[in-house]
Amino acid sequence: MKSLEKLLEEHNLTLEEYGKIKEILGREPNLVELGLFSVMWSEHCSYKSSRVHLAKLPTRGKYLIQGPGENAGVVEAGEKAVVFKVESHNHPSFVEPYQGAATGVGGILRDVFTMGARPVALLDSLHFGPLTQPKNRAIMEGVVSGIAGYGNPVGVPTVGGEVDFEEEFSHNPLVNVMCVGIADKDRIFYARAGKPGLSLIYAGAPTGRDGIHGATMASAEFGEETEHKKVNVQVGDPFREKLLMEATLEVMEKDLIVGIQDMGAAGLTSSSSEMASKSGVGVELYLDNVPLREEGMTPYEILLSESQERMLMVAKEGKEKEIKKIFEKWGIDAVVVGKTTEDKRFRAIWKGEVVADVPVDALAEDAPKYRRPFVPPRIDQRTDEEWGRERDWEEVLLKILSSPEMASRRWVYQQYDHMVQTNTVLLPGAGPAVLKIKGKKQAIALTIDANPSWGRANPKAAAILTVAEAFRNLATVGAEPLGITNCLNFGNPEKPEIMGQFVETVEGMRQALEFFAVPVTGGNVSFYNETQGRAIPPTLVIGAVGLVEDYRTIPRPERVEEGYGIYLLGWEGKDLGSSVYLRVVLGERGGKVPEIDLEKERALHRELIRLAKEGKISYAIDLSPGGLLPNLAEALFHIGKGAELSVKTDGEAYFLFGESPSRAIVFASGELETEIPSRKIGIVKGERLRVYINGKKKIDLELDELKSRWEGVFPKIFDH
Amino acid sequence: MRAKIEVFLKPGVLDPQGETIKRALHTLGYEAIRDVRQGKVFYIEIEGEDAERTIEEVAKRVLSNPVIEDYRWEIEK
Amino acid sequence: MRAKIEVFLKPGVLDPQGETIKRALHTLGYEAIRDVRQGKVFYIEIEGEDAERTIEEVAKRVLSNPVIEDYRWEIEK
Amino acid sequence: MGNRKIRFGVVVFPGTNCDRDTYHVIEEVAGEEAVYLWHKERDLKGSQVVVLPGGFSYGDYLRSGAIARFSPIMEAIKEFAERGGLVLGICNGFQILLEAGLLPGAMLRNKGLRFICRFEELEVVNDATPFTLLYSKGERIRMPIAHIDGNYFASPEDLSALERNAQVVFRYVENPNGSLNDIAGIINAKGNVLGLMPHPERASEAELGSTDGLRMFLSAAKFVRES
Ligand SMILES: Nc1ncnc2c1ncn2[C@@H]1O[C@H](COP(=O)(O)OP(=O)(O)O)[C@@H](O)[C@H]1O
Ligand SMILES: [Mg+2]
Repeated sequence: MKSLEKLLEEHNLTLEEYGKIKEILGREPNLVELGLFSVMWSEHCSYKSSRVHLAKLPTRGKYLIQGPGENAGVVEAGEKAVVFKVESHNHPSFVEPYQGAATGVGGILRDVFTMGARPVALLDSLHFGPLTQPKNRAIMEGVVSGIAGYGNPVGVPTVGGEVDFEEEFSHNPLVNVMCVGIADKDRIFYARAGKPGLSLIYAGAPTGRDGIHGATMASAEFGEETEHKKVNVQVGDPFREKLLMEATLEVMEKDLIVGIQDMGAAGLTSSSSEMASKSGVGVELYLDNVPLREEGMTPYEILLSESQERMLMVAKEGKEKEIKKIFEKWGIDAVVVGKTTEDKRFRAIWKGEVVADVPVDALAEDAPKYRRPFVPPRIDQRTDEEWGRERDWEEVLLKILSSPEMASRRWVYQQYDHMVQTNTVLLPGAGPAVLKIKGKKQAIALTIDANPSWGRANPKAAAILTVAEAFRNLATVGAEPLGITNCLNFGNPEKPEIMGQFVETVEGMRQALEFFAVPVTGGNVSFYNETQGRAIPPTLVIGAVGLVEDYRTIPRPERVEEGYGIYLLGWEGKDLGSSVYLRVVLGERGGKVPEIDLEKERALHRELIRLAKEGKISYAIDLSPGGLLPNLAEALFHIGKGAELSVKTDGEAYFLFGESPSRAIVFASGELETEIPSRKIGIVKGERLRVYINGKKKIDLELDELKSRWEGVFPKIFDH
Repeated sequence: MRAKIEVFLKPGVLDPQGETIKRALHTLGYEAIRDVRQGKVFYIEIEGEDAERTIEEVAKRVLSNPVIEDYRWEIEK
Repeated sequence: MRAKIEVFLKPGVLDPQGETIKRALHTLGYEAIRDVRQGKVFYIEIEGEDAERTIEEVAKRVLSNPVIEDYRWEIEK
Repeated sequence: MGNRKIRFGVVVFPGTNCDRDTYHVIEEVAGEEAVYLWHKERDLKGSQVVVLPGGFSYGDYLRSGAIARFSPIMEAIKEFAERGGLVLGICNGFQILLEAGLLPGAMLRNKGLRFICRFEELEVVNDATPFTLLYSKGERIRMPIAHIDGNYFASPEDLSALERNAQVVFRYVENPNGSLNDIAGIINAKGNVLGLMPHPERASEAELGSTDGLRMFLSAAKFVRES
């Protein structure tokens, strides 16, 4: 027999937690039961460190249909419902980049179609270590092809995302994937078990030993040992996922089920116990009925397996046959593996014996909640006159555009099928993704944003800035935000400094969302993103969904013509701290993050939305990381024309490369009248980018040359 | 010299391709087929003294993914 | 019974995967490697009398595409 | 009878993922009639044009199109093609037609080994097929590609036959994947079975960036209507 200590360590449970389990059961748990508690009480499944803080986030809004607590959130978008969520797959992607990222896509897709929505889009937020290291290149290459390798066959376009590089991610990359689906408002499905006596139907891939303890793995740091142990990697099967999706949607359309949940982390255990607990019933599982892929699997393994592409449904009375028939048509196995019961127990039966028998609420609800101690993070307030010194701006621009930080992401998104389903009105690159809803003039605008370099300097301000940036991004196509989803990526929450970062980030997100009156509809928390004690910078990933009233009139680069005016809207500041400029050009990290005034920020969004709706502007871009000049250059690449800028400023570096928020650049044919500060800074002209500052010519470069440098960065790194 | 390197999935690792091919073969009436697993094979022409060491190294470092795959190789001639 | 079927590109058919691997290996300093060709290998468990005929048929009809590929197989045990 | 709708059969294999897009374009944009054809069926439901849409039939496992070609529906499609019926294979549909031997050649992995999704410029090489009546020879058109196995290969004999008989219908202006002779689309010798890697259904609505693909559906409908 193993010592209790060893057993608990393997199950990532503390002695106190073990005590609580004994108290609940009134006896010692057997090994299977210990396994159940271990996964269900893991950080990943129970949110034990984050719950008390997440509860502060605003979850009401005028478009909200379903907030946190289900597989995905739901908002109203015109006549339809939009279902969306973001999920992390950081640890698996570090262990095996291709499969880790691929199965991450699979998991988030299931979260969305489980709700009755047809997935229409994927977005990915990716954070890697610097590409100067071969290992980081291999991870990025694997992750990108993994997302492509899963999303493309399933036929859901990957329409947006971001890639970012920071040293800390060398030891712990982040792979966050968001999925968006469209459903009928009155046809949303929930993780419910209904009443006692209903059949539980298992559909999808047979169960193997994949990812046993995946949830507990995601709830512990990587030490040297874990990295070598390379626990059972889950392999994705996008083909089966596609069939599972079609069959599930068909079963839903025919109204044959009471509730449904995907078998993600903690597999059969979490899906069955969570559905039952929510509906105040129990479950009895017949493990002998579970389709198995491997010989000799134990009840412990069957209950904890995280094999992919599996669903658990609660059938409407007497509909079992019909359900099976639909799955059979799609070539998917579907079998009854249990039933709901009166007694609120979670009971598993194997070879005629009860192998686990615990109160179902104890698994799903009674996980400990921790108010972990925290200390406020150190805020980086540094500024330096030296940052603003004048330099050769041509050289600087070239350097920034040909850095991985600002380079064209085409190498990435061209590997993703971003056009399948024929809704993609605005292709990747030019702004937020815009997807039309078939048969309607409305469209949804989607964006995913994070800024770990701000997070490192000031977690709370970073959260506010990130939310603002996401909504600013939506406003450039005239879209109002309907709701957000988010992923909180942090180090080890048992460390007070990390917990401090977390608390501040959530608080920043809360403030910003309350200000904008936009709800959180769900999200994900990923802790323990550290290896050998080195944590990632706090990284809040915001996935935002907005509504476009009429996709035919959105501002877009194709509308811009020679001679159009270029206007800078909003409020200028002197913000070079924690900027791309600082990192790429001066080789410095950190520094005071930009100041933001949310009133001004909102005024800018309103103005952008008004100008877009009234057709006053042809194209708009928000000023995000990189600052004015690199972002303007990118806009010109999309437009395919040069420009002549002529500006007066007393701080060239700040003006050209500063990252002050609450600003946007718009292109308009006539004179532009605005209700917020704006100034004309140039016109669209010729094939060169010329910049005159205070009357002196500072930049004069051929646009094509700039563009090919900008586009060539990733191909040069990855395609030799 | 000519070497052949086979790279195959570790036992227990899911092989969606093999699975799908097996099912297709059953539909085509090849019911006697119990299992299909798919792997890769590399045929390498190599020169020099150190060929065996190089092949072992390349098989291990480059051609296989130790997380999910095993390999074996032989010199053919 | 266990059969192994190898499917490989015909001589003369360009192999983009093999080419890329060869280039990558050269970059990594394995200059001694002259050529790399990539193929597929299928490990098949099969029962019954007729195994050899089935394997030949399956290899020819299903597992390989005669326009670009050849195959060979052996019974392993 | 001139304005009677033409019925397009849109084939659905397990893993096909452009069936709905193709159906949408035929019905909503081209204004013709579309019906789905399930891979297990043998009945073409009176289709006058059969379209094999894009996607990943059977996950593209083994080889793209290799398993789909054994489907019952393919037997019906072969007969239909032999009788002169119009068959259009798009992307994975093209790969299936190659595997099924309805068109010559085979697909290899893209030269760069990566999946490529982007608009490509194509040259219309043959404007005399039922699918290209509404294009003109030498015209440059824009359509998206989205594939990883689109590197067209044929034996030297097949290739020269294709060129000799004007069976090359579309060529890439800039070859994205290594295809021999820049081939993007070919037709059979009889002139009724067309396969192409680019996606005409993704280039059928102005707001998606091009309407050059719509003419392919309209052309096939016109051909049927007038014959
Ligand atoms: N950062 C977050 N903000 C808001 N809600 C969150 C956040 N993280 C998790 N949630 C919500 O907590 C609930 C529990 O997550 P769940 O979906 O059960 O976990 P899993 O990530 O394993 O699918 C979900 O409703 C989820 O949306
Ligand atoms: Mg879930």
